[in-house]
Amino acid sequence: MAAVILRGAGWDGETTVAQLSLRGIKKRFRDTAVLHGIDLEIGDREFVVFVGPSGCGKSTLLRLIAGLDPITEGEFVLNGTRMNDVAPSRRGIAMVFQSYALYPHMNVYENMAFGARLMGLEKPEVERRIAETAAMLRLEPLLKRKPRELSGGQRQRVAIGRALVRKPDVFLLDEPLSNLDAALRSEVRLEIAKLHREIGGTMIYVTHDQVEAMTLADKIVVMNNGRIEQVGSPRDLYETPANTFVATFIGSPRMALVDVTRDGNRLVVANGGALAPGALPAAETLKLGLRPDAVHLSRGQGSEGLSARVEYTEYLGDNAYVYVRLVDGTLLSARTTPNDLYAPDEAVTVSLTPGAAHYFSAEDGRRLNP
Amino acid sequence: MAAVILRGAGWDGETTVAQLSLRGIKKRFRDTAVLHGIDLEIGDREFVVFVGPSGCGKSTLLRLIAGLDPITEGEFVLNGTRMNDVAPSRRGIAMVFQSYALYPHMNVYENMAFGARLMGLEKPEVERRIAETAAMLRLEPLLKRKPRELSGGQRQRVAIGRALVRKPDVFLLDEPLSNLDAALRSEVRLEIAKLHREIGGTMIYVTHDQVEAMTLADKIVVMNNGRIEQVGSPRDLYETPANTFVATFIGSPRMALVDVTRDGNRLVVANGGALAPGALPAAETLKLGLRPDAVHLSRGQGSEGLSARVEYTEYLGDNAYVYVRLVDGTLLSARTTPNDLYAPDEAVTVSLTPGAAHYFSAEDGRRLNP
Amino acid sequence: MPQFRMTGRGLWITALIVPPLCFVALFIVYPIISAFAYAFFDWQGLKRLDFVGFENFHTVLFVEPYRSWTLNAFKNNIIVFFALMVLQNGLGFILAYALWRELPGARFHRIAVFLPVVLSTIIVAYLFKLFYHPLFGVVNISLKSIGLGEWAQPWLGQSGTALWSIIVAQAWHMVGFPTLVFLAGMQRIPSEILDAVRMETESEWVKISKIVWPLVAPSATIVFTLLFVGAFNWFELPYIMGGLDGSPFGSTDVLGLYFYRTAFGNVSSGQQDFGLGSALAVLIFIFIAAIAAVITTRLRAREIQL
Amino acid sequence: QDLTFWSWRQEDRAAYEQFIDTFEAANPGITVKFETFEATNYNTILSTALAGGTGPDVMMVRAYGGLENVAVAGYLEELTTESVPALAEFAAPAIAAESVRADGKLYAVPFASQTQLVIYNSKIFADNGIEEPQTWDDLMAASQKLKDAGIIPFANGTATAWQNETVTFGLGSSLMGKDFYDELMAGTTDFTDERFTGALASVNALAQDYFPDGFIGLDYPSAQQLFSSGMAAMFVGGSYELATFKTQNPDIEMGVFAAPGETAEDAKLVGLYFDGGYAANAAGANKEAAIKFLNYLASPEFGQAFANTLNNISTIPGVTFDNPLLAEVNELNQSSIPYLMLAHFRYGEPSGSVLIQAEMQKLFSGETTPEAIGEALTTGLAAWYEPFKS
Amino acid sequence: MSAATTSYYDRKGILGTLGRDGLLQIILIANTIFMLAPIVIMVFSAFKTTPQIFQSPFGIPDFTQVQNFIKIWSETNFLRYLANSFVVTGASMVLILTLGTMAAYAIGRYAFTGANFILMFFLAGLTLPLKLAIIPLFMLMRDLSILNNQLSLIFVYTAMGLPSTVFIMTGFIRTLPNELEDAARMDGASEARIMWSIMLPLVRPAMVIAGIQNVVPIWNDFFFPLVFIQNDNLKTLPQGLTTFMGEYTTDWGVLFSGLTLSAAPIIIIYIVLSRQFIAGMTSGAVK
Ligand SMILES: Nc1ncnc2c1ncn2[C@@H]1O[C@H](COP(=O)(O)OP(=O)(O)OP(=O)(O)O)[C@@H](O)[C@H]1O
Ligand SMILES: Nc1ncnc2c1ncn2[C@@H]1O[C@H](COP(=O)(O)OP(=O)(O)OP(=O)(O)O)[C@@H](O)[C@H]1O
Ligand SMILES: [Mg+2]
Ligand SMILES: [Mg+2]
Repeated sequence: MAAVILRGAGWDGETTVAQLSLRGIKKRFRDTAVLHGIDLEIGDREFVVFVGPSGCGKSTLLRLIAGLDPITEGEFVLNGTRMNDVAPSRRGIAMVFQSYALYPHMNVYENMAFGARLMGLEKPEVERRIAETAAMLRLEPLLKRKPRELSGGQRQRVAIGRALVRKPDVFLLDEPLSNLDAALRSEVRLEIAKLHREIGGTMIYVTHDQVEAMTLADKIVVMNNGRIEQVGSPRDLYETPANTFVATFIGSPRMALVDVTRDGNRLVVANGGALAPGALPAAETLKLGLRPDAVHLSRGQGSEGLSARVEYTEYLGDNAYVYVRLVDGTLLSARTTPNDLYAPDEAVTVSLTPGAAHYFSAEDGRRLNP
Repeated sequence: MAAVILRGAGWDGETTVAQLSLRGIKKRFRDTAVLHGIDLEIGDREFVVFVGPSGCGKSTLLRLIAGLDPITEGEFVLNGTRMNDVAPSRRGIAMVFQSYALYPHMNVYENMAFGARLMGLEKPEVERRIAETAAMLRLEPLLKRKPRELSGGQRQRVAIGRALVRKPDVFLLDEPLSNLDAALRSEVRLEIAKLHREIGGTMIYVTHDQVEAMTLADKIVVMNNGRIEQVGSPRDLYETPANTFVATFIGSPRMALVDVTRDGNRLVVANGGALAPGALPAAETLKLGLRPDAVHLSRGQGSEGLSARVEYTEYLGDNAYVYVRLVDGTLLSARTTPNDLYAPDEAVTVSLTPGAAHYFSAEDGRRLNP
Repeated sequence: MPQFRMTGRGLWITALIVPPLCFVALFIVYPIISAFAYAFFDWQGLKRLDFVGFENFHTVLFVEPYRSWTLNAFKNNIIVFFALMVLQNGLGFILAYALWRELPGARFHRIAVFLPVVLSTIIVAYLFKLFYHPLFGVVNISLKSIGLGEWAQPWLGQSGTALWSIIVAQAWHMVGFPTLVFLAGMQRIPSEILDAVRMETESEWVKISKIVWPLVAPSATIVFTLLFVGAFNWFELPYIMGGLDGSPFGSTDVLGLYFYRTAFGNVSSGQQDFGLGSALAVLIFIFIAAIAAVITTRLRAREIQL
Repeated sequence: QDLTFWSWRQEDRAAYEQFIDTFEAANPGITVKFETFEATNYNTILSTALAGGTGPDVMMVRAYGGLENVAVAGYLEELTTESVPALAEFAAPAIAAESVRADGKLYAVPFASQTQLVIYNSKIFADNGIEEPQTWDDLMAASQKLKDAGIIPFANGTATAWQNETVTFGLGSSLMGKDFYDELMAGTTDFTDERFTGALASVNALAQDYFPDGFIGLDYPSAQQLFSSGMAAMFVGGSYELATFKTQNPDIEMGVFAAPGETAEDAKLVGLYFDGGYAANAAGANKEAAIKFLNYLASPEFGQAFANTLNNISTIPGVTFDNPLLAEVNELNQSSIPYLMLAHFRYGEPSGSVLIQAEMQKLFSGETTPEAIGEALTTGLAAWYEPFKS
Repeated sequence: MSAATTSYYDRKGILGTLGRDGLLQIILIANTIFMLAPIVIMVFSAFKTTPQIFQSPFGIPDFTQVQNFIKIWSETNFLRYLANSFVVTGASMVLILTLGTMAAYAIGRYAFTGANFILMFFLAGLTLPLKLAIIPLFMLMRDLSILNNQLSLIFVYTAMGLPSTVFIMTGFIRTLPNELEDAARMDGASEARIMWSIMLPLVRPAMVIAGIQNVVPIWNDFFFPLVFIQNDNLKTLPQGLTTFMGEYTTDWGVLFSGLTLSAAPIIIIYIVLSRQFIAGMTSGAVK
């Protein structure tokens, strides 16, 4: 007989396992194909973050896992049991919706209590959990309000609270913090991390926030256009992106890609100078990927390196980034200190921090090992 | 005669002025007071960003400016004319709603065309503008879709597009990028900045994203609890926050506040050591504000400085932050390089980067000048 | 919408659907079908004679005087439908819009608008008969008192005014219903959408025609379909105000009256013929059901989820 | 044995309960339950119940075509002089009214005749020095006199369709004349006959001048009210109105006359018809008791009580009328023609009543002519009335 | 007012707004008067004698003149009729709303084959002239042995009310946002629970509408009681009163007090419940 999933048992000390396998999952809405075959293993207690451009299918994938939409093709297996046809409520999964989906006719307390009561929890237990969750999410003064009397961020917190109260085995969060202010966001982020450590449930988290992705994830899944581009730890993705898409997607400001041709052990930019970064891959022409930290600027026209012009500067308090344009039109960003600012249109020379460059195939964008 | 506002004239080369004054604005929803008196001048062509914790009243203030809710008390003056009772559509203001508010029965094209047509624009002109805007926001393939067939980020872009098409004098944006991925977000952010430079309309922008706030704003308004805490340039706010609220709100990871007492020119932390940061304000007890860059860590128990223990480390790709806890329980964050990681529970000594500390009154949190 | 194939869902849907279906099938469809069978027989009074196929249908459609009676009643129903479309649904939409604005006193107006709806048709009919009374009716008395005496009319006695007078009474009685339905529809429009449109125009007309109207499509479907069905099944009010004959001389005759008096006879003038009556009923039913199905499907296509 | 007895005479409930008490006293063991239904829906209810097999034991049924509807389908028990001996004495027209034309079988005990005539307020007539008119011109003159005196001459309104028929034959019978009736019955003339159309023209002329303003929009109860409240002097209607007027205004003093013909010599005719009858359910469980009850309903004793309490002309022979008005009506009945459309032209559709009611409404609103009506009636009836098919 | 010299937003906006709302306000007030006047006249007339009604239809009557009511009260089983009406109407409404909502929910929320067909089936029920079927219906009731039993009325009314209820409710239920259903499903709610706790509270206005649409005809119907009910103790108010008023065809005073009496319970209930009614109407906001 198939394993019985005890909904929400996790928090109460029992050890439950929640191991997810997605096998060749495809999804079509009438004639729009949205997911083109997703294969992914998610281990028990893992914290997986999905990132990817808007519209790439993250929410859709979450909905398939939740069981809200039927899977067009492929299999979703939870703890060895095929779940394609299991009702959402029997999957032991809670979800925080991107659009909150609060019950408009219930106040905040009732919104949170609804699912918990349905799990068969006693009233005092529900009250206890809600009190706990409300405190964590700073919702206490709002418990009696209806959703329409809440600000966007408040609604979002209620949506998170509603899922938290249920303490499920698998937790799906669809951009749960997008409407919170930075301070609250980092607080809630820490709480979620703590929660995950304590509960041990499996978390699947969609976010557009790099900081969230980097700090929370055991494993980041980068999606693009209904396909997975790379799966790996935050460090893997940042340091060894599998292709140009991942490389430019992870990291902010984004990695610049410069088209170069190889000339011995130098890399030549069309009409723009050359660099000598050391060990190089074999290809003749390739794409050089440069993150802000890999770029070193020196004022004026240098003899070695690439000549460039300053476009503008971004001040971020602790850092500042200078954006410079190479002769071939590529925009590079370089980290500088807030007090070392460049004037627009100033001429600069770009050189490289050794060992910080990435190389990609000029044809298909795959990473090339030097 | 009062100046006539030609809606949307800006983009077409005519010079219009849009200067806003908020005078003692208060707002109550039945018995909940939400805004407690907002005074603010916004100059023509200024780019003003509102930040503040969730629920502090940013959206509400935007709605008052737009004319969607009546102002309970106070005056809103646009170009010298009192606007309290002027209909929203006559204020020459466009707004991007936090919840998008797309017309569900119109497709993307119609959503964007609706307002533009109402302005009396010719059809070809409307088409031209939509094509332009759609290209900018990557909406071309979606023009025929209905809102419910779009992802969250796509909807948000349509909402922005709808406002852009109208080319208004004043532009209100309520967290317009919160659902976009980092890459797209920084792109759209740049587009907005460029737009602002080109159109020259006055922009009022609500965001929770520090990067957006810092990079876009001419002026940031920090709100808290229905009041303005500080108004200033990004640099002002970051470098000379007026009080502990602003200090901790701006900057990520947030500034840590350490309660210290003054002992000559040293600052003593209860049972935890002492620091000698140089010039000090006059007060006996005060709060020492430390941003990650102000904290210098050295391994092991040092003789000078504060002793602390490492709590955890956050890896962010280009940076990493180490969180350490002082003896009195305060959590400090320090910037370190991704390759220089500390083990949890390791003992460290905290010293200061000279000149980087902030001082605040222990009583009311106001900034103290050294 | 979720798919049907999930476990247990089928059973649940069956449990929801079957009891109401049974009720309708047993107490409406089954008796009606038995009654429809009458249409294929010849009748002498209450006595059923031979099976005559479609002869009764032929008679009511093509044989005088039935043909002109049928056409006349049908024509009146069409007038009623379009008149009520304007007077009842049109006004209802305007009233709903006005009420929706929550102007001062809206609460009271709301109660007042819906009050006539709870009255019975008999009351309405009697009241308006009294109003239209040629000698003592408030309509004529009022006209005379404002110097428009020559406009005073025997409202219910002339072919030119009788039907319209009854239509007005009907509109008075039921205008609250579309108002209610439209108001409910309007209240479901998310407020942000209204805010969004307020940013773009203050023209009430644009707001109504481009935003409110499309978004109350579900209400419109309900109101239009029910009005259509109601207008072609109209019976009570013309029965009490104009009589079973559609007095004067058929000018207030509608299909409902016509079918009823054909099937059951009219004490003071006519004969009873179940065959012809049923044939009429079948034709009316086919007409209404076909058009209503078309209206509904076409209107439903406009509806969108909020 | 329990009998149920259905009736549409809601207003007569008290009287019937009294009659039933009398019957029950005389026939121990039989109880009768009297149930009344709204008159306009009575047909439907009765048809339904009979068809459903749960009809009453005894019921009021209509006369003429209305009777045939029910009787032909076999729901009614045939009555003979054996089962109800008193029927032998009844006048032939009364018996005919409750028989099926095809086989002449009798199905009900006729209970009342009604007379269409002119009822007038004798006090108003006296106050204005008006006598019962002898000629049509007298009638017009008297009306003019009343009108000049600020009194509405005739209370009638024609918004209620069947009132048109009443008005037409209540006023026009004498103008049409007995000869016309006989020839019509013989099939030698039809409704295009000038005697008929001429009568319609006269009735119309009178109505236009002497009926209330806007009478075409005046409904039946309002018209009754106008008369009983004394605002109008005359009312063209059935003898059944007398009782109603008395209830509405117990103080009213009334007289009746037959509307006159052109000249004083013309016979003054009223329109006469039989209202309905009492029938027994052929499928009834207590048929024996039902027949017993019918026998009672056919008895002179009942007829007398009926006439006395209900102020109606009982059809039972030998009944005398205490009420002078009734006696007068009874007198007038001696010179009558049948109420034409009901008695002869309600056996098919379109019925004469349907046609005349609608056509008269048209005439009163000036949308047709008497000649056209004659044409319309004749061709309309030709649909089922053999003599006109040619 | 010269628009040319008035600045763009000086006054025009205010005036414009006031003018518009003013117009709407006038429409509302006129409408309210027009709506209430006949009802007031009816109530007034109930306290008048017939001649008084004819002579001064608008006159304020002497409210101590209650003989019309006394007549009805003493000569009919008024309270019994009232109670019967309540039983029949109440039971029918409960059945209609329960069954109607069930069917509408199934049709409106689940995409299953035949959903549209079933909706059309109900729609057809809406268009059927049930009066024609009176004889078969009568026989059906006889065979079910519920003639002369209030069940016969309750069943017919329920069947009559279902089509319009299903029709109205389907329209509303269909347009509820899916995401709420999704959220509830994730919360572990069963289909029944989703329907009961999440969706139905959001279609309360539709229920109110369907309720109003049906309660009035049922409360006022006298055709079916006439045919199905002969026992005086089981008669409903309209039937009891029309039978009674048949005896007073021309006594407008009594007629009006009869009408007033039969309308009064439902009007009073309506006014008492109007707060809930309006609350029900406004509870429909889905976001
Ligand atoms: N019901 C639908 N019908 C057709 N296309 C749809 C439907 N729902 C979603 N899509 C499309 O599927 C794609 C994936 O949508 P999804 O919501 O999964 O994106 P996402 O990755 O969550 O984006 P975001 O980050 O903007 O929320 C989008 O291109 C969207 O337009
Ligand atoms: N209609 C209302 N009735 C009562 N309180 C309301 C209403 N609308 C908003 N509020 C309250 O007013 C406060 C300010 O809301 P507002 O939407 O302006 O916040 P915000 O600053 O935009 O927050 P966020 O960043 O979360 O969107 C909140 O505490 C909110 O709960
Ligand atoms: Mg999404
Ligand atoms: Mg907000």
